[in-house]
Amino acid sequence: MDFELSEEQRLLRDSIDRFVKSEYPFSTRQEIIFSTLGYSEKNWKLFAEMGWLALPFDAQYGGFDGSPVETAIVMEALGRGLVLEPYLSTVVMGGGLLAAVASHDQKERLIPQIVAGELTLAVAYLEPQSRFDPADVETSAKSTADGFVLSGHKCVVYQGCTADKIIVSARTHGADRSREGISLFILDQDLQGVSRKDYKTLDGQWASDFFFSDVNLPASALLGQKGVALEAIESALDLVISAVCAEAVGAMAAANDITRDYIRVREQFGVPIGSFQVLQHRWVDMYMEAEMAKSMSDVLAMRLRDRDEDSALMVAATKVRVGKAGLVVGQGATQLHGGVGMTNEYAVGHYYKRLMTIDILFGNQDYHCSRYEQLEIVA
Amino acid sequence: MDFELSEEQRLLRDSIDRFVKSEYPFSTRQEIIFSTLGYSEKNWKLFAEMGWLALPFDAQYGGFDGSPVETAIVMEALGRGLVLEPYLSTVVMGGGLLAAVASHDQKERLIPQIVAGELTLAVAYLEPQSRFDPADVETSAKSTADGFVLSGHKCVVYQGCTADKIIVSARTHGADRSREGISLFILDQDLQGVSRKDYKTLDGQWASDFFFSDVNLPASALLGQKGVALEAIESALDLVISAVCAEAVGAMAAANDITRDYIRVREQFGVPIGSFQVLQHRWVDMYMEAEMAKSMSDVLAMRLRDRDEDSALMVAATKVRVGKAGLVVGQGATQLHGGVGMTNEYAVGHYYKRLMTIDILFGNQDYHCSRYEQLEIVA
Amino acid sequence: MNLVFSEADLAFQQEVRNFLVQRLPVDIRDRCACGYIVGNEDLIRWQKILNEQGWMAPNWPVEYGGTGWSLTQKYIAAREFASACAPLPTFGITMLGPVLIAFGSDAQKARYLPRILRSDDVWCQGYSEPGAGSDLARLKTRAVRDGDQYIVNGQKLWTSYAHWADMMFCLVRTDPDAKAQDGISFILIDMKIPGIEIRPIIGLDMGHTLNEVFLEDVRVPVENLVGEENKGWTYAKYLLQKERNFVARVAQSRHLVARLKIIAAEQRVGDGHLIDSADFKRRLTSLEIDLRALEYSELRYLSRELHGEKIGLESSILKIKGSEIQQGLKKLLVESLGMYSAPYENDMMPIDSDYLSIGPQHMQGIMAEHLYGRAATIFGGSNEIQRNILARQLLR
Amino acid sequence: MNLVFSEADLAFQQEVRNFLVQRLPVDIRDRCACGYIVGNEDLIRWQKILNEQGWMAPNWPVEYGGTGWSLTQKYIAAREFASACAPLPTFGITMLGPVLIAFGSDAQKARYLPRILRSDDVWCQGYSEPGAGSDLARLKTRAVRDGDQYIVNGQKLWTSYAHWADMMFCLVRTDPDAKAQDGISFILIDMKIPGIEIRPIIGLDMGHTLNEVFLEDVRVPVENLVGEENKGWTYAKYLLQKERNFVARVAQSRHLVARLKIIAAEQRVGDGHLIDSADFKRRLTSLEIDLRALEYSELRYLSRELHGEKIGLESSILKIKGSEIQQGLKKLLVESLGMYSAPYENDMMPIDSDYLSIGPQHMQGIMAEHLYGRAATIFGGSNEIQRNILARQLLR
Repeated sequence: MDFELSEEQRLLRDSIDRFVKSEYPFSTRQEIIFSTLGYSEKNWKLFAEMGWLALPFDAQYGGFDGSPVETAIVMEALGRGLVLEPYLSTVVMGGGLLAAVASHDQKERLIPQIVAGELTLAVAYLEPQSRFDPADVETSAKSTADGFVLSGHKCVVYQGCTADKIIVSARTHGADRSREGISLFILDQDLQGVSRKDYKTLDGQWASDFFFSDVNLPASALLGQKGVALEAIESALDLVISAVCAEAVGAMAAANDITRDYIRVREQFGVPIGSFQVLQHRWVDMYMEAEMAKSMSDVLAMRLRDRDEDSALMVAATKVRVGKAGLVVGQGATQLHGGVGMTNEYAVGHYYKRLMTIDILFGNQDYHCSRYEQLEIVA
Repeated sequence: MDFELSEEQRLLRDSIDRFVKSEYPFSTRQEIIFSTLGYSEKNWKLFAEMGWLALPFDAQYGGFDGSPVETAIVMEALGRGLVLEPYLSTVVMGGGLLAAVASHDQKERLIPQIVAGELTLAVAYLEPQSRFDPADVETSAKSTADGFVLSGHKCVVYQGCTADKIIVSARTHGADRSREGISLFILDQDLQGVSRKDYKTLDGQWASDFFFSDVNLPASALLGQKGVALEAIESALDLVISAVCAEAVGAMAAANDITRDYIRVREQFGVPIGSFQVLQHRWVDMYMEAEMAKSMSDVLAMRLRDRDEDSALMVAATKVRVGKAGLVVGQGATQLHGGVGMTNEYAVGHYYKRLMTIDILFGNQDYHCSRYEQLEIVA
Repeated sequence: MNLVFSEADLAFQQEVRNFLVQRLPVDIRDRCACGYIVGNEDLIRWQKILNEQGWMAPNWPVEYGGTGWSLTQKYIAAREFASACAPLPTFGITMLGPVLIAFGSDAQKARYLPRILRSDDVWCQGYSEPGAGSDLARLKTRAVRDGDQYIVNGQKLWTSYAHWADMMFCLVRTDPDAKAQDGISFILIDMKIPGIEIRPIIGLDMGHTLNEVFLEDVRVPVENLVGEENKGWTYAKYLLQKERNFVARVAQSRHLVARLKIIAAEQRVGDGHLIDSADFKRRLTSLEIDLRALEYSELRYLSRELHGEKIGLESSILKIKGSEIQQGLKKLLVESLGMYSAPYENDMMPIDSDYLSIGPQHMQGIMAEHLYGRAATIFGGSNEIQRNILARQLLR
Repeated sequence: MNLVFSEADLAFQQEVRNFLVQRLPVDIRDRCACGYIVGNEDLIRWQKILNEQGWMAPNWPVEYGGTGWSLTQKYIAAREFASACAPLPTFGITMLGPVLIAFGSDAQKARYLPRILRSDDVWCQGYSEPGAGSDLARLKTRAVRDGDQYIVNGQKLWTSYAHWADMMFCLVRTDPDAKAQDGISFILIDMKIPGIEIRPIIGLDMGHTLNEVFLEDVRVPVENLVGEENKGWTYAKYLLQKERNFVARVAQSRHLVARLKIIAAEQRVGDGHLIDSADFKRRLTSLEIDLRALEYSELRYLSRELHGEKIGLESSILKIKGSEIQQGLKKLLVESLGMYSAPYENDMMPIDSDYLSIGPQHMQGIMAEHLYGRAATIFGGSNEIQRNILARQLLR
């Protein structure tokens, strides 16, 4: 039983910490957020050079055979700097889906491109009516002589407008919300019949709604086997949840540090506001929440790596606990900053907005509490 | 629109306040609690002399035609002293049921006895399986040639062992939990087939479980009409809930006062503990909760008096809000007292125990939240 | 004890309702209903309608253009205005007017009050400074007498709507040697005078309501001093009192509850809808019940005022409980949208003009209001400060 | 990073489990499982079994009768003991032993340690006084040197189990002129000496665990001084550190969760059972998830200790979160009983001996435990004090 990092893991964490420290001061981040892509291509190339994009993939496709533990280490470190580069959508989620369902040939073609920093991905798996349920797929892909015809509406696809390729879930057979008959397709942005509405999100990233109107797809667009993708989507989501929870843990640590530093120096009534007991206790509560979140996130990564039978419950429990902690920390951090916390010009509010977003992404507390309860009944 | 008391109402409140102040210091209350009856017969006689026992009843039966507002005034003042005399069970609940269902003859016989302080009552309306639902009646009363045969088990009947007569709900027809077929009977303790298990309750009062084993009742034991008592029980419960919420409001005010006085003088680390901001804010939160409870309780009493169409929702809402406030105040008061709050020798803990009990009696927060939700759908 | 309003008051209520139905412009109402900020021109359009009706300044005495309403009528009117999603009255009406009426010179009253009523001047409030937020006694902006002028130098912070304002009422330090609260004066500054620079502060909600105001050698005529020099603190405290009226925001919260129920009935969850989720419904029920307690407390305190009692602590209680309920409701609103709470309208980004058509229609403004609403526990005296006030008075 | 215990540790865990299944008396287990306090004689019966096994004092060094277990083994053993509902170790083991071992004379160690192991002496702790609760530096009990004796006068408060105790380890003031923490000594008092009077304090739960202890001219031989005179504060702090071990109470909370599920499945509500109530279940789920976070935090901190880090703050965090979770669970337990949470067993009342057979069997002890558990946020350093400690260290 050991929660400490290995020497290799520590080096990995330190290298990202160094990157965040030198390349991601808040002012730089503000510039990146207002750039066209919303992230820095230069940074993305650096990620590739550092090998971070290769981490979770099989060695045979150019990866480093990293486990969810290594992904969590990366994401926690990125979370401290609120890093905007699309690691989550491309490497963890897109890459996770490819690893789970794509054929050997597809992997051999696509994964090395990700590793080289030449391919970014976005995953379109939710629809306006589906809320957070990946099985609630009404987008349809009908078989034709030489492929499929795709029609439907996918919503709030993070990085939808910046990604080179989109992975889309669609129903090839089965009734709405049936667990059978869901397939995954990979497609380019410029196909006939694909339209898109782009917008910024709460946390300052790009996302899109996609409208597919009788889009002709070649047979090769199908990832892996037809109609059996749901389990792969779910296990990719498990990895994504672990990653995004680790990111939240990093963001909470940073928000707590920023807040601690602020209340130590900010004066009201002639004394630092950090000398008021009520504010001290509120900060202590934020700190304790971050501690609880960190423990959950660490254990989840290990459980997923070990394919422990408790993993499914642990995914739901962690998303709930980390989501709750994130809101306590984010709200507390802005509140303790007073007026400054309510402005866009100061870092702390951005941590709050990202933590609030993470609480929603991939299922909010209500959704995962329900999942936990259902899984417990089954268990 | 006016929340202030009339001159008459103020005199009523002041007279009870004076009684509490002179007759109910904590040490006296401790003696009363350990007496056989668990309340003082001398006090009960005084209640009768003061006319308090006559308040809610019709003038034609010797009452003063008081409304739920006057009952609330009495109960709030009694609540401040945690008064143990069975006003709630005899006057409000027992009396309320008589007023609602009994025949003119029965009222003429029984109510003057209550008014004179010669008759105490207890109401047995719940059963082990019924939780808080007064329609969930399995106790049966089968018609015979000259009356009824009563069988069943009634639980947690406050004042069950001290009351002169018991009012019992029983099913004369209809299926379990049907709203039809529930009747009320009034009976003496010493009938053949009645057995009882007595115990003290959390808040230091006496309660009993009753076991009826083929008890022969005369026809005259039936209160009012057969099979139609549920609505009367429910409207009596509305009055009881208003009364007990007012009692809680009084108890909260006293608990907050006691706590304020304690934290002003109790010293730790060389200063009064009331100078610590966290304790100050906690007390302020208790105070605000008591304010919210007071507003709800006042409005409920007026709504019931005016038979406003919002009454039903208001009963449920008030029980929930007052219950919650009572726990915040009770827990806070004991916590702010530190070790002293955890002993039986100090008043504050007894306020907590009564407030905790009130949160449970006649339906806890969960039960009344559900009721509120159902009533809202209907409305 | 009696919960019913008099026939006359009920008739008044109907009159207010009728006016609002007939005269409140639908576009303005809809912006308010979404929680969006109403633009300056729209606000003035509405105020001119109000002024025509003679209802611009219910809180002013009749001789200065007030309505002469009773306390109860003021309560009823405020409730109806809020229920109808009318814009809130602005600083000139709520804050400056009462101070001028109480402490201003005849000339000041004659000049400024009618201009406020006619919406000729939009006013902003120059109180907070860097280092003097909740603690106004520490403000540093200096006003030095130079003949018949003050020369003002300093910086104001969190100045709402300074970018729309014609005038600012402002606290400045006129005696630097006086202790904390002393030595502060209350002056009126024309925002068009040279030396004033306004820099926008973009909020967490990406909206622009707040500003920094820099004052460099700004020359203000001495006739713009309100009351006596160095007595500004007294007037400001008087104002802070006024600011706390109608802090419970019951009608606004009722509106949020109604909105929540519509959304929750539409949002699909599995086979059913969000409103069928027992957990969601329970959290909503709990807030609805809290809201009842708040509303009845407001009424109870109004009854105290009607009986001639002074209201002080009660405002702090209503503010704390009211803002906590609003935040709870806004949190539920955000939650109700599911993934569609992530897209965020943002007037600083190069986005499609029809951007807001993404997602269900009812999502409009929710996240903005949630973010803006986080400030409800901070501005106007943070809830921590309010609790300090209560503790000081109740535990002393 | 690795969550799995070694083969050796798992084998050890099995050994502990086997021992508990075979040797923990069922009647004692059942009392603990209900949350009732275990009587002194039962406690001694169990301790003799433990001592026979050599497991009486896992926290002592081997040379004094400790088990020689590794940190991980201690953690595993504590978890298994708690899961099996074994009584907690008493003051002699947890608190006095470590102090004697660290600071006691050879004679004291030789005399008292074996007697503790054999349960010859039951110890109580004489720290708190009226006016010196969380703030021990203000204690007033005086010990005046008179030849080879101290004459002790004063009063101790909240003295748990003084009525069962043979001996008390006690903080007394030996130098009245010294400042606050200085001038305090740590002495051992035989409870049978004349001049000691014990008065019971009946708790909110109507139970008797606490006492007042009055000391009047109590003569204590100087050889009962531990360590140096006036250095008692140092030893007490050392003890307070030890007291915080295993404060998370994860296994006990797990037990409460299991109990709750059984009760909620039995309690009828309308057509179904309490466990079908979405709201009830959601509150339980939320606590279960909190409990996971607590358990993994305990493991994570254990891992830190295994890597040689000192643990301090972590104990405060575990205590705060652990006690809050316990209180949440106990509140749900009370709620689950419905009306049957009102009847309350009470050993001071003239009640039927079979009184407890009222209501469902599973209600036993729940309210008592709830009431007793309210103290969890007070004793051993209130949660407010714990937060102060955290703030002092983390925000300095």
